[in-house]
Amino acid sequence: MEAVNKKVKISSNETIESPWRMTYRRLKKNKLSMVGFVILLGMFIFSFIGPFLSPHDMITTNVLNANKPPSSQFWLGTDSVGRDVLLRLMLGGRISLLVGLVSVAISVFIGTLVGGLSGFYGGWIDNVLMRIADIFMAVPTMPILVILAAVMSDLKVLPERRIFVVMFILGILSWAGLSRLVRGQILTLREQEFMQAAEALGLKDSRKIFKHLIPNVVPTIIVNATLGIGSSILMESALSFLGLGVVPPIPSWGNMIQAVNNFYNFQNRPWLWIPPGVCIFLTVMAINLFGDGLRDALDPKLKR
Amino acid sequence: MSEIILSVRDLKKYFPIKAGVLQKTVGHVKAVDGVSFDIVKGETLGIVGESGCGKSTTGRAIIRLFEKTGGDVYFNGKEVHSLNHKELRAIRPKMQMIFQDPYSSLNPRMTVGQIVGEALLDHGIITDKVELRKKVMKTIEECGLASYHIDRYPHEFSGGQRQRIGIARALALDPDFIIADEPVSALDVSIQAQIINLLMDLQKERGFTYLFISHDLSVVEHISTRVGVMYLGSMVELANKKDMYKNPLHPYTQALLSAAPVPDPTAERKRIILTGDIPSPANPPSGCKFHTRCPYAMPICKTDIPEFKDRGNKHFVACHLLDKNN
Amino acid sequence: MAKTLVEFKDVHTYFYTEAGTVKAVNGVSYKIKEGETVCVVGESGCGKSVTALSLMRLIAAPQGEIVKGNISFDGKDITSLSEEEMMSIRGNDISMIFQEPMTSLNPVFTVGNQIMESIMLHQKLDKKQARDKAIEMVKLVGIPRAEAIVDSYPHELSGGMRQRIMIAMALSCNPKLLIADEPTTALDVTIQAQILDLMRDIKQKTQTSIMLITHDLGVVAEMADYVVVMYAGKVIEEGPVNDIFKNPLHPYTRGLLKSKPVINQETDRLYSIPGQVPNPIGMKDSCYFHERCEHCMEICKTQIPTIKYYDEQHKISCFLYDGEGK
Amino acid sequence: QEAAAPEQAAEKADLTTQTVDIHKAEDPSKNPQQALDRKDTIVVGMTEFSGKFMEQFRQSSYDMYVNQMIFEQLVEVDDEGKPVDEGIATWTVENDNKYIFKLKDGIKFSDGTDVKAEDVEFSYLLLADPNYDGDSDMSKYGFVGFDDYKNGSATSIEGIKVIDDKTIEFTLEEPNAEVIYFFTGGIVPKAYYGANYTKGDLSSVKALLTKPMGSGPYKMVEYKEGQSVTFTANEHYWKGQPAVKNVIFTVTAKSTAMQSFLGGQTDIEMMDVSIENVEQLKAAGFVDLHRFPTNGYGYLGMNNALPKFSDKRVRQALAYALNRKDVVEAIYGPFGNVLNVPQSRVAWSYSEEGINEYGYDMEKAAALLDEAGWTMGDDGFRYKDGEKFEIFFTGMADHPVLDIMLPVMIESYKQLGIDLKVEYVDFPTLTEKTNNFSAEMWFMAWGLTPDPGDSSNVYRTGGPQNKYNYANPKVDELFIQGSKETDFEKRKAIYAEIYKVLNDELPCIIVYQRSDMWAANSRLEGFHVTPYKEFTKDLWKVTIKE
Amino acid sequence: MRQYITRRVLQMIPILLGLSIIIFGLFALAPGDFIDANLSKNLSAEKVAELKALYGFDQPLHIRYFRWAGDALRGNLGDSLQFSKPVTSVINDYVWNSFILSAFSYLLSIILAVPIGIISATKQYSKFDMGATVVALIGISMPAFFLGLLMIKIFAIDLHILPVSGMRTAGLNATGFAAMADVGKHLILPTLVLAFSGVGSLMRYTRTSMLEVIKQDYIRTARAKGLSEKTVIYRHALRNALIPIVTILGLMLPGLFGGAMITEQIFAFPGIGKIALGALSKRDYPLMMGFNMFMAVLVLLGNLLSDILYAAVDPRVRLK
Ligand SMILES: Nc1ncnc2c1ncn2[C@@H]1O[C@H](COP(=O)(O)OP(=O)(O)OP(=O)(O)O)[C@@H](O)[C@H]1O
Ligand SMILES: Nc1ncnc2c1ncn2[C@@H]1O[C@H](COP(=O)(O)OP(=O)(O)OP(=O)(O)O)[C@@H](O)[C@H]1O
Ligand SMILES: [Mg+2]
Ligand SMILES: [Mg+2]
Ligand code: NI
Repeated sequence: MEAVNKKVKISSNETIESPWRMTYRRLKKNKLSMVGFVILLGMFIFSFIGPFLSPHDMITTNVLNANKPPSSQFWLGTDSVGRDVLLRLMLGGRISLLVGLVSVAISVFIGTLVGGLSGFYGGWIDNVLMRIADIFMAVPTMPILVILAAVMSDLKVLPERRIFVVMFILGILSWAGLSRLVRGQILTLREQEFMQAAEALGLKDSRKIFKHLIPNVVPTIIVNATLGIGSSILMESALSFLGLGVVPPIPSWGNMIQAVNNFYNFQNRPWLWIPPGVCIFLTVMAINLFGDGLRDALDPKLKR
Repeated sequence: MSEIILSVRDLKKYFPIKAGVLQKTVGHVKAVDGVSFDIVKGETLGIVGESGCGKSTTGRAIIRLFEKTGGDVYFNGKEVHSLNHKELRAIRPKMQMIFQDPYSSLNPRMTVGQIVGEALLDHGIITDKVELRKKVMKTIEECGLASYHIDRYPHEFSGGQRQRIGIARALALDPDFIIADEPVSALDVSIQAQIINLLMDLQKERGFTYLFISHDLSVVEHISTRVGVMYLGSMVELANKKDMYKNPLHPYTQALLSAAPVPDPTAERKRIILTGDIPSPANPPSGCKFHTRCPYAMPICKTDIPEFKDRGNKHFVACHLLDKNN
Repeated sequence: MAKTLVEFKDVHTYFYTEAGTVKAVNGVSYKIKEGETVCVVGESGCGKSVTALSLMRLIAAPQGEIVKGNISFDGKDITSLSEEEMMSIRGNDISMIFQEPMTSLNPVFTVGNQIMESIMLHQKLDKKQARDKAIEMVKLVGIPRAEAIVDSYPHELSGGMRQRIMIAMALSCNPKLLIADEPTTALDVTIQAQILDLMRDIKQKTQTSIMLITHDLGVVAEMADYVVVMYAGKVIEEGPVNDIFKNPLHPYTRGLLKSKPVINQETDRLYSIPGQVPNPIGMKDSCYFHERCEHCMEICKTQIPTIKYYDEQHKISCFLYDGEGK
Repeated sequence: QEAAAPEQAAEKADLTTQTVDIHKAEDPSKNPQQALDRKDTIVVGMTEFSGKFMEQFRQSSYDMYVNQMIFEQLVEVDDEGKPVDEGIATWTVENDNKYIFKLKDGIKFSDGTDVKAEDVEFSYLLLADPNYDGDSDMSKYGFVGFDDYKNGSATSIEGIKVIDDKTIEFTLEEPNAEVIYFFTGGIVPKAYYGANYTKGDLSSVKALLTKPMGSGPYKMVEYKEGQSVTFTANEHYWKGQPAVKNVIFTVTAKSTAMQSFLGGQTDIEMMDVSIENVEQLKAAGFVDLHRFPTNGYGYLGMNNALPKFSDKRVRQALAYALNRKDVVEAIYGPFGNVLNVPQSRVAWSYSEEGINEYGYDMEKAAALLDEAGWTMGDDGFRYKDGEKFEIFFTGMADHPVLDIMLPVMIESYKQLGIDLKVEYVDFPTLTEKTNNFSAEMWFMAWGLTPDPGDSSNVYRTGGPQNKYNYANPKVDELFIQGSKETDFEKRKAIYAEIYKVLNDELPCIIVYQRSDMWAANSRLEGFHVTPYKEFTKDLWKVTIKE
Repeated sequence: MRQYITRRVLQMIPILLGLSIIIFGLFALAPGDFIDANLSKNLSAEKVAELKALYGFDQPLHIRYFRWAGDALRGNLGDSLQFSKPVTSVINDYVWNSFILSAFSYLLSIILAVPIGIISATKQYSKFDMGATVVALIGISMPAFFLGLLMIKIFAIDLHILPVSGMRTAGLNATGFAAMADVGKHLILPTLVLAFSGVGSLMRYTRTSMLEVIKQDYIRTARAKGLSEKTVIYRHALRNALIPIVTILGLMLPGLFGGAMITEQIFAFPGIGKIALGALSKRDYPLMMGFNMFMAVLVLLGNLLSDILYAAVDPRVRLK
């Protein structure tokens, strides 16, 4: 009888920690992820607050001052119409950071959702969802973007907003790969015994998917997101030839690094492309470090 | 007559055997091959039997973790396998299972608190976080874990502790009926005793009904009201606990009882040694499935399937030997 | 007198977790002699498996670590061997049957494959021979249709079958030491008897030592030459099997023996040791059992008892016997 | 090393008096070994080929270079773009509407057969085939009987008559000054291309597109899709054996063309003209540079039908406010010029008479806008009838000119009180937008032919390429006159008048004429190129110096 | 299984049909057509109308589609407008070059990425792991054109050991082995560039999924058997970590034939990627249609392949 009647005592000052807080606390302990976080934060400050501190402005051009190497007036030199590279770098970060995050967030959201549903339910739902994913993968993105550019042009959408629409659409178009990754892993996870246990408890499907299965796929999702942010920052610039990148006078990192496309710049004007290259790399690196930290924080077996 | 809570009729579960690159089905493992029994509310039916004879499969088929191949399962009068998704979800909390494998049945990324408490949350039984945590703590303590275990992950526990998490998970829901698939085999005797006492206390207090699968004959004897013996996918003997242990009728049951280890290093052991090939559930022997190993096998055993019938006092046995005598 | 094969000397194995350091094994010393079966019993979670894993040097890094003490095997100090040297010992000189048969088998390889692997590695057989040997081993552990079973995947087998696969794997290479971590919990008594016979056979034939971790006192009674009782990371009592069963000294050991239900002995309620295992994190200097002990004295709350000889062979760690032993 | 300032980098050559500026290699000893090792082969770098190796069907200019190696035409043009009889025929004109061509002697296709009048007829009949889908538009010249052939059942065109093996007559319904340039199309052997040809089914001809045969100095040996075209000397060439036996046109990447040239992998390549490129090539020491004005101009188009652009003062203001000189300087350094008339400064019809230069003048621009009723608002933007002066500019991304001009435009127009909003689309989208007049302002470039009459399509009312919605009856009338006048001096005067009107009314703002530049390895002797004469014309004379 | 494959293959038919409609619609909706894209001043309005009629651009969309679909069913994908050649032969001209390039670079990235990912996982947070991660991230954040130029500068210009661009040396009349060696030399740089960005992502996926697996109990069992660390990792762990890798490989299949636009451009490599891009910017409808349908088939096949491989890799996966 002892065991049954034993009083349950919860000391009153015990705080209940939510999983989020716990993750956060663990993240804080992980040095690398904090380094990543600080870099990322720095990038945001650099991009969103930095421009206010610059003596230069984005619009003024000075052809005579074009392509000047770094000097005390222009810390990172000037571009082909004499604008300050540093200022453009800061402003470019706004677009690139937002664009990377927005499109990745969308594609991760849809990809995880679809992959989760598909892998969990299997059967015809899986079949239908995966065939839809197939279709999304098989439909060429370029013509869609060309059409999009034309439609936005006809509707006179403000040019500086278009890039976000594009990234939104890209996010919507690019979830299919992740959904297959998620589904693939869930296919094996759902056969494990703990899922039978969850079934026996009569849990809601949503709980089974999002509390039981998805957390086990989170590492893959994190990798996908990290890779995605890097590539969408670069993608933004690749889109420009379709007329979908940023428009002047707005800069973006992807756009700035295009300067390297000219061999002469590549060899002789490193100040044009090294700074955006470094920024992109640091951002991707930071997100990756942060992602790794998050992964570890979420991994119950790896805490020390 | 008391109320029948679970009624299993001729339950069958076959697994396809796949072979080759193209995974063609080449045969079936008849894991459960026509099992019938009733369980009365408030009783404990113990099931023993050779390993691999289909005990777990029976349990899983009952709560529909496997789709049955044939037969019916009535829970509180409803056929479990014909319920739709929603109805099934609704009866799940009333019918719980404690899993045999204590590790793989726990999600490695959830803490004990989440594992034990989530069903309560999910079914809307308890919604308040603090309340829930209290309830979870109470439950895990009842099951012999400590309240400080609540925020740990399964891999940090020993095998026995994990098993208790599984038990707590099932008990937290206050089900009417629990299938306990070897719930105590991984526990040390003291905890085992504690859990068994707990199960029995709960049964007394709340009228739980158990289907108790175990290899430990002494435990089964202690907890059960009736005991069923399975062999190769079928029930060969089903009787009142006392009848079964005092007067086992089926040769397999007799062998089983004789093999039980006694916790006394000096005790004398007289085991019935079963000889002969162990048959395969993919290709079960004709007639009485036990005839290949039965010390008393007769010609008829090879050809005719013995009838599973009442040999008096609700003692069901499927054996030709008894038919002869009668 | 037989030679000592394994000696644990003041082994400490800790796990560093968020909540704090779990002193899973906290100063364990005992010996296993050649050709001897040592049974380790104790409360679930008391560190039996971790002791065994320490011997295999398979403690999950980086959270787990052998922090102190040494373990000698066959004259070598395990804790200071290189990884390569360990590799040649594992599976060959020492083999281990793990507690969780489901998660311990690789889900993507057929069980035959997994058995063959160590045969091929340590016995230098070719694929064909290894397969034959694997089938033979599977038959030996009493699984029907061995030829087909070797081609099945772990998830297609019942709990008991998986466990027997683990056993087959461990026995296939004639080790000097067999560590069996609850090898028969999922097995029915007939199979269990068969497996125990098998182990005894092997022991007799090849002078294999066996470290048997189990909860089943019946098994202990049948198999053990020597018994080690652990509690909360420490050895609290050890001695030859007869001494332990006939004259258990430690209150915990006594409780254990009392808890076990015995066939055909009706009891209303099983005895269980009251209370909980203390939290292994931040344990105070005291007898770890004192909170649950009927004979608790003042000294028990303030000092850790040390293990001492009670008579020639029987060792005990309890203040009750201070002065009694020698 | 540092980019030298434009002033030091290159002296500015006046290309109005001289068509080609040649810079000779200063240190030929720097010639890379890889080039020196090629004793009997010239490698020319190109961007891409479509494989339409027949003048009748070709679209890209790179295909054109290939075609010019292989095919020859009745009429050639000189450095100013005037027709001369250096082609395979001489001609006489009767009544201003009948052209009689006499094939010169000894002209053979590369298979050794003679070039005959029927080959000439065949070459032109292809253009009249009902299913002909090439660019050439034969209908506009008014050949007698053209319609009967194209849309009727005639088996030949009445106006194209083979007199004998060497003589062929082309008759027009009325005189046309432009038709003489139509005879600069390549002549193909009928026996080869026409073997399986029936009117209306060009498939057998198209099947031979990648296996061309003509009478030019070289014949094609091999075409590797996307990689190279290999030629070898045509031993039957009527002007004599080409000096270098093998020529290879190889595909290079735009971004690394310079590198493969400097490394000696190519001998000849057209290079983008920029200060940096010129400097690099000069520094290499072994490169001959041939630079000349491009046949074309870049312009800012405006939809004149839009209220904001309908007033010519507004258009003029926009021209004044754009510092074209600085922009052109920034893009092309000394190698580009601000242009004010839609014709190449080296063309025979070029005239600057009475032309307003629209020099950079913000005050004048502001005054013009004020005059036009666009008054400055408090927010720094101009308003008229409550409407803000806002321009949606449609451009193509990654355009070297826009990359520099747009930031400048945005800045200047903002100063002027105009909000210039930029959007980018891809090229076909831009053309479609201009086609249906939904673009407000855009940037494009036109290529030019020696014939000034082709501007009519662009500037006459309702002209197919008049996307500015520009309409001026006087201009229309002058274009008609120009196309009928066969006397070159008189024609020139007519076009000078047109240019004056356009310069004043500014249907579009012409921005610049840039330069083309061919780099040739100095080991090649006799390389010759002019604006109207591709390098291929005289390639057969080129020799390789030891 | 056979049934599953048959069913999936059969399902491809309606999907491809649907896709063809979608893709056709997209191309038709894209502003501008072949004639706009090849803007020439000489074209009169009548001539433009005539050409549009010749190409069938004046027909209503559904008629155009059915005409295309009808021909396609008979294996005729039409003629490329740009090349005046059957689409199939245009694709055939270029796709194999791309295939060779992609095949080599995929091979290279798999050979590099999987082991690096594994070592990174087994030695998490070691110097090797950090180094590999940094290199992988550089690969991810570095645009292909940049990397291409860098390689060209180092190997072709400064060191003069490899050609700048193209696929064959112009004017080299080599045959047989020498010709192959020549192509091989041209392939090295583009292969490296392509592989470099591929390695990064594949390596990251391998690393993550290995990290999950190596903590499992069965890895402990494998070690307990005395297997060498290599066997434990490469046999026992890798096999369990393969699911995401297999997915990625399935997703890579279309890329094997789809060409790499930017890399091809930088190296003037005669691949299909450049052609496909050109087809879009020139609005060469038949070529775009043909190429994209070809890609669509590959996408479907790639995904089918990975689905089939799942079952082979992990017997617990049940395909239905
Ligand atoms: N990876 C780990 N991280 C943290 N704690 C651990 C870990 N593994 C084991 N422990 C702890 O170590 C203690 C001893 O565990 P061990 O597995 O040795 O118990 P056991 O005696 O084998 O019990 P059982 O009989 O139930 O299997 C337990 O308290 C357990 O919680
Ligand atoms: N998913 C499956 N696929 C194929 N065969 C299976 C599957 N699950 C179980 N089996 C087979 O069904 C039979 C019965 O298995 P079950 O797990 O019910 O045995 P059990 O009586 O619980 O045994 P144990 O006491 O060992 O747990 C076994 O022969 C097993 O091989
Ligand atoms: Mg079972
Ligand atoms: Mg254990
Ligand atoms: Ni000069």
